[in-house]
Amino acid sequence: MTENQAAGLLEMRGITKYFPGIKALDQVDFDLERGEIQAVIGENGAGKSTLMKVLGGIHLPEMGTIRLDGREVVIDSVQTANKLGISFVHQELNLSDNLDIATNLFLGREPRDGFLQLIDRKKLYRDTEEVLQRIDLHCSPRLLVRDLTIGGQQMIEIAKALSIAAKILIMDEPTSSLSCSESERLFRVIRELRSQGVSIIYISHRLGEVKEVADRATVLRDGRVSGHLAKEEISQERLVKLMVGRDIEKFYHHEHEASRKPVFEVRDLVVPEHPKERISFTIHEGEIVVLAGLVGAGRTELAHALFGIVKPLGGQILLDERPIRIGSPQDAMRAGIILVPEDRKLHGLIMEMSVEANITLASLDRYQKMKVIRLDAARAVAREMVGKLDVRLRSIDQQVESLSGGNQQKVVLAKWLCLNPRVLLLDEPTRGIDVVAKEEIYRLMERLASQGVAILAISSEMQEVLGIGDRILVMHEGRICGELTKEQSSEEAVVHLATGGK
Amino acid sequence: TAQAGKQITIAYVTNGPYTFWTYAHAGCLKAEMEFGVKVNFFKPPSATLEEQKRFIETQMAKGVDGMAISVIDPENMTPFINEICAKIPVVMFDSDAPKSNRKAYIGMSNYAAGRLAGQKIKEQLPNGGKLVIFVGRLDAQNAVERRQGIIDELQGKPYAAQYPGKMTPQGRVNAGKWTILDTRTDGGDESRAKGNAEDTLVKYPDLDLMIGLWSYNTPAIISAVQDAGKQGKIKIIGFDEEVVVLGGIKDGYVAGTIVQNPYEYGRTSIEILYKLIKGMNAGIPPDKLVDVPARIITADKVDVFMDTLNKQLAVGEFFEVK
Amino acid sequence: MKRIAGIAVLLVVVMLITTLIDTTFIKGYNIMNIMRWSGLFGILSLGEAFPIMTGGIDLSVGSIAGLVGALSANLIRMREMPIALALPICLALSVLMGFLHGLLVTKIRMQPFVVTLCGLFIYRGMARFLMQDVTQGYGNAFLGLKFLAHGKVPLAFWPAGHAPKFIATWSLPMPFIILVLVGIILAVFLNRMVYGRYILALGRNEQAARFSGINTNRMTIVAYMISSTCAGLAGILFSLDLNTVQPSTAGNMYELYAIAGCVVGGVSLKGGEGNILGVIIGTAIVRVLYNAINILGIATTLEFAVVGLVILVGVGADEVIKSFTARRRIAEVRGVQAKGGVGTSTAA
Amino acid sequence: MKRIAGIAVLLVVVMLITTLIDTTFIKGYNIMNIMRWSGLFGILSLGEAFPIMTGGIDLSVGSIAGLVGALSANLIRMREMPIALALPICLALSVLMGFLHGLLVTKIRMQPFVVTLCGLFIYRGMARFLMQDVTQGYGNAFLGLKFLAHGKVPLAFWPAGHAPKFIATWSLPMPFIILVLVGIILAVFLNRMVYGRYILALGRNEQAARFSGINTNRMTIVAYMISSTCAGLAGILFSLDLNTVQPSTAGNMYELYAIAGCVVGGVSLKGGEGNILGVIIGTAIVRVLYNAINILGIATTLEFAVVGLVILVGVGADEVIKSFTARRRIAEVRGVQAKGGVGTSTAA
Ligand SMILES: Nc1ncnc2c1ncn2[C@@H]1O[C@H](COP(=O)(O)OP(=O)(O)OP(=O)(O)O)[C@@H](O)[C@H]1O
Ligand SMILES: Nc1ncnc2c1ncn2[C@@H]1O[C@H](COP(=O)(O)OP(=O)(O)OP(=O)(O)O)[C@@H](O)[C@H]1O
Ligand SMILES: [Mg+2]
Ligand SMILES: [Mg+2]
Repeated sequence: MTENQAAGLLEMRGITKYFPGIKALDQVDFDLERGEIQAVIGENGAGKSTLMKVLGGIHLPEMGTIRLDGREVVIDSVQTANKLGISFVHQELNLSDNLDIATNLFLGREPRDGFLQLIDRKKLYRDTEEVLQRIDLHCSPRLLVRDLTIGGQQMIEIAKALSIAAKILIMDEPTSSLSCSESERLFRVIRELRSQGVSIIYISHRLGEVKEVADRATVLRDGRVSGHLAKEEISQERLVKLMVGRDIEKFYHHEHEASRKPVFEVRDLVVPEHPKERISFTIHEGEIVVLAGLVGAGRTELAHALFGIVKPLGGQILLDERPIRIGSPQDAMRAGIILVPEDRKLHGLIMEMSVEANITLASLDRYQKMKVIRLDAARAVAREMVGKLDVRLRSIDQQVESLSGGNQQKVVLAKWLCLNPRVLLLDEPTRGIDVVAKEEIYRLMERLASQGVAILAISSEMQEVLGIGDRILVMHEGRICGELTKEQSSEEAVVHLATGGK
Repeated sequence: TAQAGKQITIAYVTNGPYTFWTYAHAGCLKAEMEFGVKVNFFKPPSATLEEQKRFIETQMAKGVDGMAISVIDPENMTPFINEICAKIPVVMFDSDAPKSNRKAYIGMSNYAAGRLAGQKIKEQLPNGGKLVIFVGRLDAQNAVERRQGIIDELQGKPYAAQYPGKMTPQGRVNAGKWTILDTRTDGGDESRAKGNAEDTLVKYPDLDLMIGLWSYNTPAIISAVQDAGKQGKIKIIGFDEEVVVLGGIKDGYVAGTIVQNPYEYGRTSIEILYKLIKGMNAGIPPDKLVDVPARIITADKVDVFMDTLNKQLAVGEFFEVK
Repeated sequence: MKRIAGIAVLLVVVMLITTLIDTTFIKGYNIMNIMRWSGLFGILSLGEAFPIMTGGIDLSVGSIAGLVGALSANLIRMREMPIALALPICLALSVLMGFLHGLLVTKIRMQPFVVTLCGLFIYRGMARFLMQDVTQGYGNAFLGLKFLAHGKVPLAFWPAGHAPKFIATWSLPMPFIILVLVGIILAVFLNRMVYGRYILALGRNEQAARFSGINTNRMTIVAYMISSTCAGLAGILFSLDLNTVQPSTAGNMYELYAIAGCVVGGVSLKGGEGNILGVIIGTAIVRVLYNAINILGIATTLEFAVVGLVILVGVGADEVIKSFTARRRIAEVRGVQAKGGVGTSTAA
Repeated sequence: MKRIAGIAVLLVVVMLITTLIDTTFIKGYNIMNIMRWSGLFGILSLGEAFPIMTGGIDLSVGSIAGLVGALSANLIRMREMPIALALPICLALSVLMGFLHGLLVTKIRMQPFVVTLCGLFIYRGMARFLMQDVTQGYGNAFLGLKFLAHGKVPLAFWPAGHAPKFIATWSLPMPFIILVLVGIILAVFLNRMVYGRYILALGRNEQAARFSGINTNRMTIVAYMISSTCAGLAGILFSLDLNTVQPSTAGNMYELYAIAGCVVGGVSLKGGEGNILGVIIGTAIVRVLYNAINILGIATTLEFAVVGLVILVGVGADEVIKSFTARRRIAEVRGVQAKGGVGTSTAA
């Protein structure tokens, strides 16, 4: 694995990183050349983010050297990394949402002038507009970041990284909340950057993307490099084989019969963000319906309304053909409606609590007697779910915070899937999850469906949209503007509807 | 000076939110009725100078005709007080600023009250003994004066009516036969006051006498002594007219309490100011000191005393002393 | 658990040092006093812990203790209300205040700091206004009621003067026993019942707790009610123990002591973390310190400085130790690896 | 901006009501007094705003004001140190205290509440110990120095008694002028220089700020230094104005007033939000309230209750209004989005 490269831009050698109780990186070598897009691939918890954080000055490795332009460097802080020309889009969002877009974009490198080094606001907002133009974002640079959806915020993060004239641009799952059209915009820009000589490290679990943009791929497994693939060699099968060490047969198979018995019906629902639109749809017993759309189409909002997080302004919800009132998540859960939220950091997990406490939090009522928790029962369920979803961890008492992003997402799923719902609402359920685990999750969804659960899955990943549903609903600006059966569905059809085409 | 017909308004400014001032308030109300004046009565909620000053300023803005003040820091506040004296007649009560241009001082100095307590200590411990002083804060003028009065009396310094202005440092003080082992402060916190009393009982098993300088100190001492089962073995002297203390005097385990006469502080201050404003003879002695003597209440006087208190309080709508 | 061990060590060290300098410290009477004070302040701290665990704070506990303490004395002695009526009224008032705080925090979404800061001012004003600044107390009567604050328990079962010597010097003061009872109830609530988890969860991440179907508003309100109820209870006990309640000062700064007890006891002010035993030990440390200062005859002027410094060093050391153990665990892993042990470490 | 308009309205309303009931309120002398107090407390609040904006808090400002105020009087009067030496020493000490707080918060990662709570205790103890509980003051001398606290500015340029009448009744007190100067400096720092943005950014999301290459530790330390320096400055001015510093009480509870000023002025205790003008108006509201209570002759026993209640209602109303305007903002944002922009929403 350690071929002697000629004058590469970056050489990382023998990087070893420990976390309390775990060795996250084990003698990893990594090379990057000028003007290439290199993908880093691996299962959840393989060490991709850790490796990048070492490069980005967030973690100091216990062992190993980093050479940049042939010179050995010690990257001991984010500032150092910035000075060396390394910029970073993190897997998790890192914005100060109380400030506006422009301030966030240029935080730490504001244009200043004059004797007092005051901020040159005019230039700041002008520059911001330019940057936003570049990735086709048309919004005011004065918008507060908290007014953006997750997808929007992710675009801002990306814009920020792109606007830094960097030598190396690290992107850790930049597209996990983006739909295909936003992803396309991103690819266009990074190709442009590559032609300007910028080197890009690209981490993603969407293997299709990897094939599309990457010039080369490095695969990590259990903290070690398990192989490199040149552009021509990149294929889903080979990547997966290197990731997990064995062949995986089949993806996105979906063959079961949904009955025609309506379980969950939404009639003329009005959500506060789009007070002019009325939303109606039905999900039948055992049916998996996918809700597709662009970032900000209003899918999350709809899911929140159905789960009682936000109060709808009007409309009716029927469960098993009887109208029900959902004023709060408790109401929803009592009725058997469950939402797996999109934002795991904000809505899904209590980061500082243990895996066990997180998994059992929503279902605690089942393991209690007179409100006293039966700990053994709770722990048993947590263990079972961890096994079922293949969450990689040391113990169920570990803090969720110390899991890798994908494994955190699995905990989110575990938390709600142990509830035996009647209606399951999933908002971007596989965000950040590796291909192999995704497969497991699809199986689980199918199993639930075959038990009669009605499932509504929100997804932005085209393959998923096309692969898992019996039916596809497409949303655009708060309205369900189209419905596609499995037979009608195609990438073009979905994109056409999602962008508002009639 | 007030025009005829307009009601005379007088500001009465005390130094803290203590029960003590309730009696002064009653005295003021009495004087209100007697002289047909209006009294703006003020107790600084947290006994700080800032609050006192703020109130005085607002009263000046409102244009009162006279003012009575129990000054928190006599020395440093003198310039400020003189600014007021330049505009309206001012008297002091309870705590004096002798160098200011005030028209009169009503009361007996806390220093003299301290001397009185010192005499009582001598009487209780004729053969000498060890005692500890308890007080809220030692940077409060009345605490400094009372404590100094006790020390000077025990050390046999010649009598003076006013605080001579030198404070004996904290810690152990020797005074002939008597030893003041320590002065413990509690910052105005009753629970600390009791804790201090308890801990002192532990630290000095051979203690003879405990004396509390602020009103809540003596109840705290009584409570601690009772808990330790040392009633009667340790002599207690207090200041002010707390109910528990008066009860203790009745029951015989408190030797006595030194009381001032806040009711008269109130009534007399208003009377003098009223007369000054009206241009009448206020009967102020040449040395400007209007004596309202402090007394020591002992078992023989306690019933009469409680009776008087209740009569005084009957003026306003205050709680009865039970 | 390590956390508790840490502060238990701190407590023992402070006690040991004091004893070595002056042995009167461990006299039965002194220890009993410390236990009584720990009982009184401990109840305050235990209550305070709950709003803090929800990520909030309760600055009003001192004022509530003052108001309720003054009121109970006032009702019972001045207004001659039967005890069986007066105490429930006082406690109900305490519960109500917490309920209001909780409502403002959850429904109007006001910040807990603001709500309870205003509470601090308002209840102090109420106490002063209702009592007309007149000191309240129970006089020399109501010995039965005062047993709650003064009673010493094993001693109470012997006819006067007949208790064995060791019990006479070591018996348990009632406030401590009440603290232990309150502690046990709250520990079950926090550690064994679902509510404890709900409170800890919402303290870390309220949104996530809400998405988990927890009625976060209700749990938050409950936390403030626990706090104010404990404050009221402590207020009554304080008034019985001290027998003088100055409406203007009673309970002043007690919120700071309550918070200090929590902080030393390992309750994180960020919310979501805390345990009952730690809070009790934390309170005891502060009380022992105050006692030690008196026993050792340290100038009272230095009192605050000593207490502040010990808390600072105690909590700071804990912080340092925490980051130390994290590093040690890394070292351990490296040790295992070096010995050629487990090759990989990510597997479940 | 809307926020400021809101509290400005509150301020005007309180002033108007008071004036309607009793016109002495708007007498020049009274207004000037209010301005002087607003100046003194406003400096405290302005400093306090910075730690709060970083998501922390500074509970020690009252004790610092007390300690530094006592020390300056002590050095200048008792120890007869030249003013030009004593004042810099006092200010340097203030800066140092903030620096220490910042260090403990950033390097040891202690919680700001704990660090500054301990500071509250320690500095109080230091003040009492260093002064031996003896009240400090400047006596009748040092009139030049006292000009800083007592001076009335346009008046100072006329020979005694010759100032035009309107100036004589309306001139500006020095503390207010100092407040305005400090306010301008801090406003430039907060709004026009990069540091303000850094503080606001890290107050909301420290990690994000750090990942943006901001030295978050340094900015946090600076925030605590601003706070303690303002507290020290205010302490000196307080001591000059009151001319009496009781080491055990001077500055007690001022941290609460400082925080109240910030909160009313729209500084969020969650961090990341705040503006200078708001804080000044917020402080002024509290001061006007205290003044109005006296002017209107409301029982002083009720003082605290009134202040608490008005703050509660003011902040509560603001919260309610905010949730209204938030909904309006969504509508505006929707407008932008309709033009085909990036996804937008409101945080729940
Ligand atoms: N702060 C931390 N403390 C302890 N362990 C950590 C920490 N961060 C990461 N780890 C562990 O290090 C290992 C590698 O994690 P890393 O985040 O690098 O994985 P990843 O390849 O990025 O996975 P994913 O695709 O899920 O994001 C995991 O086992 C994780 O649990
Ligand atoms: N950062 C955030 N904080 C809180 N809520 C958020 C955030 N981001 C998104 N939301 C939620 O998402 C909803 C709006 O998302 P919307 O439904 O418009 O987009 P979407 O179609 O799900 O697209 P996206 O993929 O960007 O989430 C809001 O109602 C809000 O509750
Ligand atoms: Mg990762
Ligand atoms: Mg979404």
